[in-house]
Amino acid sequence: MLAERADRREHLLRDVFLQDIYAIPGGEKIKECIQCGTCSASCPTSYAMDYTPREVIAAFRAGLLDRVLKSNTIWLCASCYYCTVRCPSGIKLTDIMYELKRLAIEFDLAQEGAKAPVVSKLFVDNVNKNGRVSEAGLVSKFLLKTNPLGILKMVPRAIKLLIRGRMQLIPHRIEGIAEVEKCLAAAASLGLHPGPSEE
Amino acid sequence: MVEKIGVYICHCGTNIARTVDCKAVAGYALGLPNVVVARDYLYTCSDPGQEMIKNDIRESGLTRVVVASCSPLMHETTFRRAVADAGLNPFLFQMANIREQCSWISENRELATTRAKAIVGAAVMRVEFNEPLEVQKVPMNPNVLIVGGGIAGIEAALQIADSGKRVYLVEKEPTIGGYMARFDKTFPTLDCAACILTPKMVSVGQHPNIELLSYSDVTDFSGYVGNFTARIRRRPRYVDEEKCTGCGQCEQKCPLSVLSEFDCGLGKRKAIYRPFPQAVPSTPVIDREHCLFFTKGVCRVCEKFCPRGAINFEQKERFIDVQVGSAIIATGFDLFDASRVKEYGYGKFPNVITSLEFERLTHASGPTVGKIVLKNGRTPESVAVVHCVGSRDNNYNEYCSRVCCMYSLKIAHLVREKTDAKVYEFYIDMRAAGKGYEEFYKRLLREDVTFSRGRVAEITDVAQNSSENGKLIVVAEDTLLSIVKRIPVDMVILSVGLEARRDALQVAHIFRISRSKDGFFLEKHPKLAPVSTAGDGIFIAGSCQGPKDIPDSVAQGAAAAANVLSLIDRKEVELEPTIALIDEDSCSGCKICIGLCPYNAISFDEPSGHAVITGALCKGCGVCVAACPSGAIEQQNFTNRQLTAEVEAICA
Amino acid sequence: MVIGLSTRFEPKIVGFLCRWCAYTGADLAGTSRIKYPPNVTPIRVNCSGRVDPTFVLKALASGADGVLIAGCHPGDCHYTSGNVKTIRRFKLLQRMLNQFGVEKERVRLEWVSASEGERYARIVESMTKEIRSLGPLEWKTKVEA
Amino acid sequence: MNKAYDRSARLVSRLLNIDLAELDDWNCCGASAYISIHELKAHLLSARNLSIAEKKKKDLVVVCPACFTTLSKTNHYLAEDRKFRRTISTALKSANLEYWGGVKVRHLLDVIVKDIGENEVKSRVKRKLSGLRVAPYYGCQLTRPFGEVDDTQFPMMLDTLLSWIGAQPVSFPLKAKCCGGLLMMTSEEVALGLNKNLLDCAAQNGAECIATICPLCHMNIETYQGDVNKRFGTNFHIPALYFTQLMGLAFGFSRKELGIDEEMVSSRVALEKYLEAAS
Repeated sequence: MLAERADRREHLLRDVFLQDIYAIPGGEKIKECIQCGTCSASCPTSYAMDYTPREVIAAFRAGLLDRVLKSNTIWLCASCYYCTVRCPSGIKLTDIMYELKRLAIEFDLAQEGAKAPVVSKLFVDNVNKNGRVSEAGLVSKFLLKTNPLGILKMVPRAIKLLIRGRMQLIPHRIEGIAEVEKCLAAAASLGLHPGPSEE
Repeated sequence: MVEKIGVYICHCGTNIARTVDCKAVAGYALGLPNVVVARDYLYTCSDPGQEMIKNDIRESGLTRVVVASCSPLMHETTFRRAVADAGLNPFLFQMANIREQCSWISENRELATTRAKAIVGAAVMRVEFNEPLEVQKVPMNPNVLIVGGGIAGIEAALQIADSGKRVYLVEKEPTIGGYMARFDKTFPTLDCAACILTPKMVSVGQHPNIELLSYSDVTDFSGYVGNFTARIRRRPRYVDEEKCTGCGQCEQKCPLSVLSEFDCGLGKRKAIYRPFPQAVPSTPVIDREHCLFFTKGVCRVCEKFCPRGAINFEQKERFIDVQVGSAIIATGFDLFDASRVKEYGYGKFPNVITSLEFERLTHASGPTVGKIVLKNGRTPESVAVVHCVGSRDNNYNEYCSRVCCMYSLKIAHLVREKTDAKVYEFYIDMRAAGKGYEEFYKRLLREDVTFSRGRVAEITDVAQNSSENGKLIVVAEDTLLSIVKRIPVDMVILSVGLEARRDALQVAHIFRISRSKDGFFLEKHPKLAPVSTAGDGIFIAGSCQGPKDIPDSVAQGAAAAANVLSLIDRKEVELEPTIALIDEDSCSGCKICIGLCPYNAISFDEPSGHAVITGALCKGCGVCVAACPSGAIEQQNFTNRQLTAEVEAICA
Repeated sequence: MVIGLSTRFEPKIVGFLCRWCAYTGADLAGTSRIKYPPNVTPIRVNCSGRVDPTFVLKALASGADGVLIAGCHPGDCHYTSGNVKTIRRFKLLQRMLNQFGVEKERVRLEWVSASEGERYARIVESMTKEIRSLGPLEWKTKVEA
Repeated sequence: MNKAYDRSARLVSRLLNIDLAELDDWNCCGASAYISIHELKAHLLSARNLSIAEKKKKDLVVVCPACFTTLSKTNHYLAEDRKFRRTISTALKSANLEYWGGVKVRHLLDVIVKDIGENEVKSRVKRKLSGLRVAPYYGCQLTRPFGEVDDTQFPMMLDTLLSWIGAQPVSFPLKAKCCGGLLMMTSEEVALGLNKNLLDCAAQNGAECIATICPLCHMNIETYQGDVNKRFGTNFHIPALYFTQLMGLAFGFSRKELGIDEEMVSSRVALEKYLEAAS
């Protein structure tokens, strides 16, 4: 039973993953991975990852996507695009990492205590509400959620930044926020995933 | 007379029958005007298939035949011959291609069958207007042009010359020998390249049937199979090949040293030089760019010391025309420019070198007399060999260069043999398909080379700890362990891939050869005609067709030679009679066609006031036919009537 | 008759392919089992320069919805420059078709080398799609009327 | 965005006659943190900005490489993918917006180096930063993934610009490596390590300061320098300055105008001697 359910979820994950990846121009290149490891060795953070970027594709091939989604790998991607520009098969690894992050959030698979999804969600809320990000708001909310004590540690730095005029306390809301809201609502109605090119 | 047409629909096993309803197409054909026989058959090109057609011709008195099967490039000749065997003129046969351009491109049986009917219909309507034609036969000139004096060209030249035919061997460089002359050892046997190559080079130089035209290139190639004319540019050596004995006095006395191209700039040569001591011909050349006489108007030392008076500063570039019946193009390859992979630091880090530079380093008569040393003269304590540089990479060349895995193993072996260095091989996949190759790989595994599976991501000199200080750090994932390794080494050897020569496009234009997507020359058929090209009488051999190792290049050289000799033995060649003809009565004498003909085959006959086509010069492009405002020109087997019939049948 | 086929308009396209490049390229598409719509029926000629504009008009007038002329890339012509002559001729032809009110998408001149099977397939595909959206040519009612 | 960058970029641009007008009511571009929640929405945020710029018939100049990449990516996808184009325009339409793909996205550095050029920049220099050894730091997203601006791994643009204003760009092999800024809040340990590598490399090559082109890199390198020192027992003191601040100095603006004394790793020592020597 359990195995069956896991199997079903893997299928679902795989379907959504492929649909989204193929929607990226050149996304189908993921099929051409030759497992050479250029991505892993180009990655500045792979040493800290549970699975190297190369293994992410290997896991996808082996039908073990959910293992990757639960790992710390995707949250350590710093979007530096080194893997993407060096990949000899033209695979857009960074975009794949973004997609995996989205999947992990959507299917609620992110590791317990992983901070990155929290930041991303706060960031999105912030932007959706104001159209822009307020750094101070973001940081303080983040710390409240993940590490309330950390706020105390941050105070001296924040004060320094404030004194130097480098931090804005009151968030600015853009005038066209209604416009933004309409666009985003329309996007939601158009489906979460852009879907593959037809024809 | 009413024509009797026979139509044969081939199943080609399931190749056609899987997507085309062959029975239905045959049924459809039988309903077409003048079709008296229509059959479908499993393999029409087989003996029984051909017999069936012959029988029908004899017994049903067929006057026209249509076979719907594969591309005419595959079997047109086969069926023409069969038809001729049964007494019908071969040009009364028409082929319809329902495989390559029909059954293989579609999954939809209905659409493919409809399409097949259209194709067959067009052929049936056209064949009605086919006319009996006579194949033109012209004598085959037995002389052969070979372009490129690497191992493939050398092999071809010797095979042909040994059979008593005359060979013109054109080589761009001052000496023949190609890349092989620059290698130290050859894999997997580790025999010395020079030991097996130089005897062949000497044979070429001495062969009475080979005219070696080195330091030369072909600038124009015209004519048709059996009768080509090659224009060859002979660059001035400033040394008389007839007088020179190759004693080498001039080289010794020349006061000016420059970097040697043959040694990849690692060693020096003189301004008058032979690329290497065993060069063939042994006549040196003067490098005009550097020679003090040419640059400053002084010196002439070589002239003074030449015991034979062979130096001639007055030599000029000259052109010669040679008549040949066939040609073999064996122009070889270029090495991938390693500096394009910026993250490998070639050109930036002195001790990152290419595999060819390593060959020169380890070569007994190379710049270091065979010592493997760093730029500072010290012997390396650790060496990394990096596979797939520029190969298997969408950013550069997508294909596998085929030879690098094996030569990389050879490099590892030589380093292990000559130094105490630790050797690392970074590979993606070990490709050791070849006789004795896998065994060679095993041997290297036994020789304690460290193999690391994973492509190198970068080579850097930014140290992260003291063990990396002053070293080149090779960064790669060990994909078998999923660990990213940083390996500090003294020397990195980049196993650069092979690519089409920079001048391949130019050569392709001169010889009218097509090129494949990767820029290499395109063979007529990848499996069945690997050394032929689309142009009759023009063959290719060696790495100009795609990366090859020495055994394969030699095999191709010999194969091309066999093709050429078989052509020559026929004594005459048949030319397609698809030439243009002018109907003198309709010609208005407007002369439009004359300027259009690329072969100067059309002239104007003043007395009669109309244009005349010289059949032997016409190649049958049909440009004049389409251009003639009075419709006075027709192309045999591509008449307006025939083509219009096809158009009408398709559109009906 | 197959139900379903009749609902979608399948354009009829005549293809003039030069034997050295385009025809060989089209063969390669087949050998590589690349799939594309079977709407172009090929006629093999030695050179695209053989294609008399009247063939094109004849095809359109006889019921074709489009015509594809495909030859070697400029500079690659087996007959040195036949395709250059095709270019010139094609420009005149386009002007003429324009006057007749024939959409320019219906008649195309394309270069396909012997190694460009994929390219040939994509050309046929896009051409079929374009003409399908234009609908049938109906020369008799549109042009001759 | 950081005020010092904002102010110095405006000052320098005005002097070079680059007609910069702040995009009316711009919104967040939808960069990395956003795109990892919802890709399409991120592109829509980006598209709204592009649409506003298009209405004004202007190119969109940004000073943040992450914005640059996100906006460029939207442009690329719009050009390459018909379905994507349709989806975006439908969503934009619901807010009475439209975008036809006609806006060029540029980074200010690229505009200054390629459009304004050597002569113009040099002619504005009032005090050459002669001898100031600067590590030119590009970070990731100016040249990756598209590589349209400069080499994806070894860009030279900033080196060139620094030499125009008299400074001496030092060899800086890690110039386009990741600083870890994006991870500072979420994986501090990893981020500090990357930061340390950069500082190490700059120090090894004798840099007196690091020139930056990205607000996030900038913030990371200098605000967390103390944390790096604490964590690794190092003693780095390498101020980071925006390239526009360095230009501004060379063009004769005051430190105050350029917000130079606002940084947490003081640049006073590094700059003093050159400025005094120059004046």
